[in-house]
Amino acid sequence: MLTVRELDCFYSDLQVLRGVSLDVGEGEVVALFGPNGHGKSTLLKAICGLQPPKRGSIRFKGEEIAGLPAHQIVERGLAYIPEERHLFSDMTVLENLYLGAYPRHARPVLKKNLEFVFHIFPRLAERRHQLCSTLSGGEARMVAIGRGLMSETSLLMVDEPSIGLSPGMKMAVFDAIRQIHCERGMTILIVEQEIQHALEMSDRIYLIKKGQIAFERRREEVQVDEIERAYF
Amino acid sequence: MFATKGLSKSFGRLTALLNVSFEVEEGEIFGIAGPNGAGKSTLFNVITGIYPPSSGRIFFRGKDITNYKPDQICHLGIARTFQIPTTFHTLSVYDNLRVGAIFGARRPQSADEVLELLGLEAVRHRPARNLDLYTTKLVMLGAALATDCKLLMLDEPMAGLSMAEINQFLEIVRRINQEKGVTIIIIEHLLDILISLTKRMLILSDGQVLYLGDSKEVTADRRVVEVYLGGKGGIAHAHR
Amino acid sequence: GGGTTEIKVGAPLPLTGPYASDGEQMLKALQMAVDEQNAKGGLLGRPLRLITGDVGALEAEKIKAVGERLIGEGVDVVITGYADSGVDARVFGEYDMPFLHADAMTLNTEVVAQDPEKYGNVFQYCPSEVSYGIDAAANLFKMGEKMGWKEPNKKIAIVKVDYSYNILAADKFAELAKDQGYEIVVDEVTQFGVVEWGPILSKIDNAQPAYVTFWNLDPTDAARFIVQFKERFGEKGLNALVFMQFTPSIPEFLELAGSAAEGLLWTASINPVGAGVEDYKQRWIAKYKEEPKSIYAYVTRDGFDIWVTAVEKAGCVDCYDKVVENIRNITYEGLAGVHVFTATDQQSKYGDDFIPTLWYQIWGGEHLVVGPSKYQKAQPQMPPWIK
Amino acid sequence: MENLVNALVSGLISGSLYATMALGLTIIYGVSRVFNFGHGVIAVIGAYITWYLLSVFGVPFLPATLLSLAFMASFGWLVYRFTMSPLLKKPNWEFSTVLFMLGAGILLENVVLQVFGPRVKSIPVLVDGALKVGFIQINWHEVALMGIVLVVIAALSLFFKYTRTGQAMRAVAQSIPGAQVVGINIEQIFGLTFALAFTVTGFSGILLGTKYYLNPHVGWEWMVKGFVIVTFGGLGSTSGAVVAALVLGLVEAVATLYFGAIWVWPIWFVLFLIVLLLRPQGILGGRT
Amino acid sequence: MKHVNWKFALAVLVLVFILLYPWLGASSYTKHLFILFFIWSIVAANWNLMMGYAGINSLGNIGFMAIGGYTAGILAKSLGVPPFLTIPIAGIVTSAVVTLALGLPALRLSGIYIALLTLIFADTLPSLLTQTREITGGAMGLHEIPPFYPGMDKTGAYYICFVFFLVVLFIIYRIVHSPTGMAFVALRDSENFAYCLGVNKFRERLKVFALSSLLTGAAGGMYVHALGDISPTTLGIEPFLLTIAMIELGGVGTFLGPILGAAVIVFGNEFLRLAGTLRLTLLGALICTIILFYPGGVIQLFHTIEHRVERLLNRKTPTT
Ligand SMILES: Nc1ncnc2c1ncn2[C@@H]1O[C@H](COP(=O)(O)OP(=O)(O)OP(=O)(O)O)[C@@H](O)[C@H]1O
Ligand SMILES: Nc1ncnc2c1ncn2[C@@H]1O[C@H](COP(=O)(O)OP(=O)(O)OP(=O)(O)O)[C@@H](O)[C@H]1O
Ligand SMILES: [Mg+2]
Ligand SMILES: [Mg+2]
Repeated sequence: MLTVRELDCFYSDLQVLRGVSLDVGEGEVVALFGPNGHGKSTLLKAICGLQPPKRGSIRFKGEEIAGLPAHQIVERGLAYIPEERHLFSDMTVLENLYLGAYPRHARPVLKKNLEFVFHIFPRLAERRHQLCSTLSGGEARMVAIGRGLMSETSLLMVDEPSIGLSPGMKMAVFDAIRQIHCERGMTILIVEQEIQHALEMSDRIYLIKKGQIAFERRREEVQVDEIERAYF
Repeated sequence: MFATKGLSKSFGRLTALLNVSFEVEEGEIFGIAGPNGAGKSTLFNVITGIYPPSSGRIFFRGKDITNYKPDQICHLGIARTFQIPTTFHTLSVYDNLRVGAIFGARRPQSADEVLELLGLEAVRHRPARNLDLYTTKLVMLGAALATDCKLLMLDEPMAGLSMAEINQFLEIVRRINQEKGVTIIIIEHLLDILISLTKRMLILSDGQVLYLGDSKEVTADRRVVEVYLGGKGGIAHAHR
Repeated sequence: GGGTTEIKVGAPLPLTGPYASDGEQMLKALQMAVDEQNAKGGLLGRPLRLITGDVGALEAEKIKAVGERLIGEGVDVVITGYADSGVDARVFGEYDMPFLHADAMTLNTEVVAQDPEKYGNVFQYCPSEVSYGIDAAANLFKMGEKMGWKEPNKKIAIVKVDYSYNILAADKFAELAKDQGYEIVVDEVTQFGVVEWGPILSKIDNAQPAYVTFWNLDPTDAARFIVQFKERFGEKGLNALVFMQFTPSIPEFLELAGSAAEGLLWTASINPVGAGVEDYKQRWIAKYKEEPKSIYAYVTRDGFDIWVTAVEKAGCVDCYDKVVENIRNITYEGLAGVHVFTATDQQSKYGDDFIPTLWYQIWGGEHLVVGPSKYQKAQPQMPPWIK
Repeated sequence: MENLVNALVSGLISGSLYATMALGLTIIYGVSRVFNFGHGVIAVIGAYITWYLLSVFGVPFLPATLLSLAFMASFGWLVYRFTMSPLLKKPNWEFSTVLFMLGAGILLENVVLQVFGPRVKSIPVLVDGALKVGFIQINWHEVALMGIVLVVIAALSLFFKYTRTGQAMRAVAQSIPGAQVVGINIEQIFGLTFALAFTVTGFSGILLGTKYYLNPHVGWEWMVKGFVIVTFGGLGSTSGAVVAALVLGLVEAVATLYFGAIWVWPIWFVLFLIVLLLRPQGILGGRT
Repeated sequence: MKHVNWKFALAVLVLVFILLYPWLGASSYTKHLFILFFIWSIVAANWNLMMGYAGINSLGNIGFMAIGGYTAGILAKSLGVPPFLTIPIAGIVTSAVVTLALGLPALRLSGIYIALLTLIFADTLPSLLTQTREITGGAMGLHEIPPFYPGMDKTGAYYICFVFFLVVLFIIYRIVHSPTGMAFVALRDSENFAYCLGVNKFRERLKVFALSSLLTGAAGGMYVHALGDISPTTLGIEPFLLTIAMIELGGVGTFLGPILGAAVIVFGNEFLRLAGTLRLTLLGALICTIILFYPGGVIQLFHTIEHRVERLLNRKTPTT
């Protein structure tokens, strides 16, 4: 479904990704690990068009999408839940969620998705009319995830969804991701520091280091400590 | 050395804090945890003067500091970090620390001391904008520390860090506490880490005190397990 | 002198900003004057060249800068319609070449009176604004009789803008009117750009004066005033004459005010009354394919011609003392009347035999001359709001 | 009493016209954080074009207005596409865009001066006659203006609240990456915003042109009043802008009546000082 | 190291040129323009200190200048106070009036409201001038204000303004490179964090506000003594827009920016006077063009040149 080849990414003069190649198959859950600051988020941003790559190819459902503006990529059915959340801070929770369903294909199923989001995050249902700028850290994270889930996509990229969530809530989020994967067959690419959880739900993992893919494994072939050791 | 008495804060109809009282001893590391939206960050914001409390009092070293402004509170010796990693991104790392040193401590050399303590010399001249998460958090901590604070309040300092980084960070927190004698209040969702770091902790839920006492016994409290850790995973999943 | 080197004519003009419409007319008048003179073989055989500088919204700073530049260019005379804010007389008075302006401002003539030695080269080829006040006090109260209207009381309303051209005239009028036993019941100072006259009209309504006088150079303000006046009093009536200083002579006034201005009285102290006016107008139309649009299309030419006459008489251009002396003693019949400069402050004398102040009343979208008798074409009538 | 009431009525009318001035300014500022110094001049252009169609080609009022609004929309889109869009992508955009619009304001003002000449113009009133209620007298024209203003304001706030495009405009204003992530076409939305703002501004120019007269320079004054109202009412709050406009209109009228026209600005200043010290977020702006 | 040297050399060269210019065949006209440039760049630099560095969105600085100008003018003209006293008094009066009436209340508000309040404040001044026509001359303003010393010529005024220009720039340089300067950057990046680190935004801003209005008021004093006139037209829209253009055209929040901007606008505007009715059209077009190609302002053009020069220098001496 997603094929990334020889990707190079820069922040002005600073090269962050060096020849990254990665595949995500239809219906797969792929986890992306790596130490902080080594380019995981940059890779996701490059894929969804927020940080256009300098070189390399990104094919999504067989089409080249590298260099396309973000909204065209989203319209093709690829959603990204950013680590930085990027909420619309002076709009209510509900308005944020509605905007999550901005792409045309998401609108017919808006109601259903909204119910699903409120089902995972009952807190948001309580706070639907609160402005996002006044939410707590964890609540804001929930809105970001919820907004991503509203977009009715075939490939969901999640960047560190568990940051700032309480233990119980973390579980709920991972359960929800598992659920949309199983029930709707959604393909998932997840970046996570909580290696254990991410590992449990994924089919394959990549480890990125210094902007390069250090290794790629099937879940069965890898242990948590191996990944942790690879961070050094 | 630090205490709140009956602290409450409401935003319109929403009560974010209700009658929260606790004390922190000199030299202690004190933990705070609780579900999302329980009011932890609000508690910090009220203590450091960003929001005025709706009612209740705050005491620091015997002095009533309720309704002090953030800069006054800083000058009394309370410093804090933020849940969302915050630095002065157009300033260099060193200048970030200097802000704390000059305006908080009124003692420029404290910036150099902190730089050394946190091992930030290597990135001294880098602009704070493009640092990785861990270093960003260190710079934020450093700026707070450079104010020569007696009480340091950390809001989820370890969120988003890898295991290795968490361990390094814990090391630093302990050193600050022991070598510099700084009292620390720390908010964290990683409960087992909090348990290993602190002697006592406070669990907030819906703005109210759910648990206040010995850290070791917190997991034995049924209500904490129920409200905070969530039925499904239990403590085993709270953190590996 | 002699030879064929150019004579430079300096002209500081308001080419941009709020006075640009007058500035444009001044520029055209001067350009036509220079062209016609050159077509006649120049002045004393030398070609003329016009050098202009834009003084924008008449800021002192700009006039000074333009002045410095014109002087730097070595101009032999400076002529403008107006470039005033109380500085141009001072700027060019520093030098010896003649400076001719039609600012119509005491501010620019009193310096000449105070220091004739230094400012002897400064001439105002029109009367100062106070002449309006003097003239209005002498004639306004007689207008009613001519219409067969009797003033119901001795109350006067004055609405003036904070600009010395208007303030000094209005204050002079007030002073002289009081001497005649009139009472000022409304005395409003505004700034330019008033859009709502309602509250001031209310004050007038309360006071019920017999004369409403309006002193504001801005045609937009004046048009709004009379339109809103008409709205307020058109049907319910006000037993008063309405008078304006000069502004209706600006063509936009009538365009904007339309029928609301019917019956309005106004005066101008410079008017195209000279013998050559019709011929001049035809030459203008031939050159510019449009009619002259404001009084400055005519009067600026007088400034130029006065200088030319003086130079020709002197027989040289840069013998400034001689030229200035000639101007001082000139009697020149121009487009605005007969220019004779006063000895004290070197402004054109006003009066029926010199530069006459004309009384107009607006009827049928036309400005009809209703006084003084020497120029009168029509009889003044009672305005429609007098019931 | 009679005077006071009449003053209040005229205050209401000028207030509602100032409010239209405020609208275009908020739209652009709200979405792109660009303070549009060219605002007044844009209003003037809209009015001049209508005037031109009316008086030179004799086009009737309604089609003339529609044509000039269509022109303004394309003009806004072009300005965005060829100047703002590249500038907004550069690092210094906060300043460069503001300065660009300032330069453009000076440029366009003088282009208007060159094209239409310095003379004052006026757009004919929409309807003749006056409405009389007791001793109060209002022109039908002004009643019509107030009605139009209210409709426009209501339509705009509904647009921003309930339509997809309106929501997208607000979203872009608050977080560009966030908007990109949910699939909003930033360029298109910005372009539409400028087109909309220019249209609304042009329209307010036409309305103002029917009551007050037009000259190439009058835009700055309109802009200052618009700016005062936008901020006083609380940025981005349409209802705040309306209330502020009415308050200012009324204060202006009453101040002129009792103190003289010259005291309007000083009184405004004191009024602002008091209001802003009591409510630092403007009259209605900001939520708790 | 090297680049410091050539930039320094260039700066010195420019200053020496300005110093010697009156002896290098300057006409009275060009000296006049330089005087305007000195004064307006001071006004612009102080405005930039407020807006670009301290984040105080003031729109009233021309008003501050006018207050200073009128104070000095009235003192010198009606009371015969000598100019070396009127200028500091003008600064102090301006600073006191403006800080008390405007700074204390406005600086507690957020940015856009400061803009609003300062704008209205400046718009209030013409009304006040009208009300006090006996002393201020109303709409016609004050004229024949005594020069710096009796019998002053353009060269004298030139040097006095030049010295003033240098002194003010030095003061601004010092402020920008002081802890106060750092505090403003910190506040801009994250206000709450700075607050919690002991930065008192209000106090820091008030300091700059008071100082910068003092210098602007003094510049107003210089203006009236150098030119001899002041009137409400100084508060008009064109000077206002052009001064904003100076700051932004040069490069907001940079030290040299407003000076470069003032140079472009003052000399450019004068040069364009040759274009008559097209003057402002061309000036507007000039501003737009510069900003389209150099969005960072004229200072960006300078940096581009700097890079070129440096590359050139490096190529010649490839060591180090
Ligand atoms: N906008 C930016 N400008 C310049 N450099 C950046 C920018 N964003 C990120 N970087 C740098 O790029 C590198 C990779 O960043 P990235 O966010 O992709 O890392 P990451 O692996 O996702 O780390 P984390 O776990 O902290 O999110 C880092 O060293 C960071 O400093
Ligand atoms: N300014 C505000 N206005 C309204 N509600 C607010 C405001 N700030 C916080 N709240 C609400 O108060 C509650 C407590 O928020 P707080 O940020 O203290 O939570 P927290 O315990 O830090 O949670 P987290 O772990 O998610 O960071 C939340 O429900 C939040 O939505
Ligand atoms: Mg990341
Ligand atoms: Mg929190």
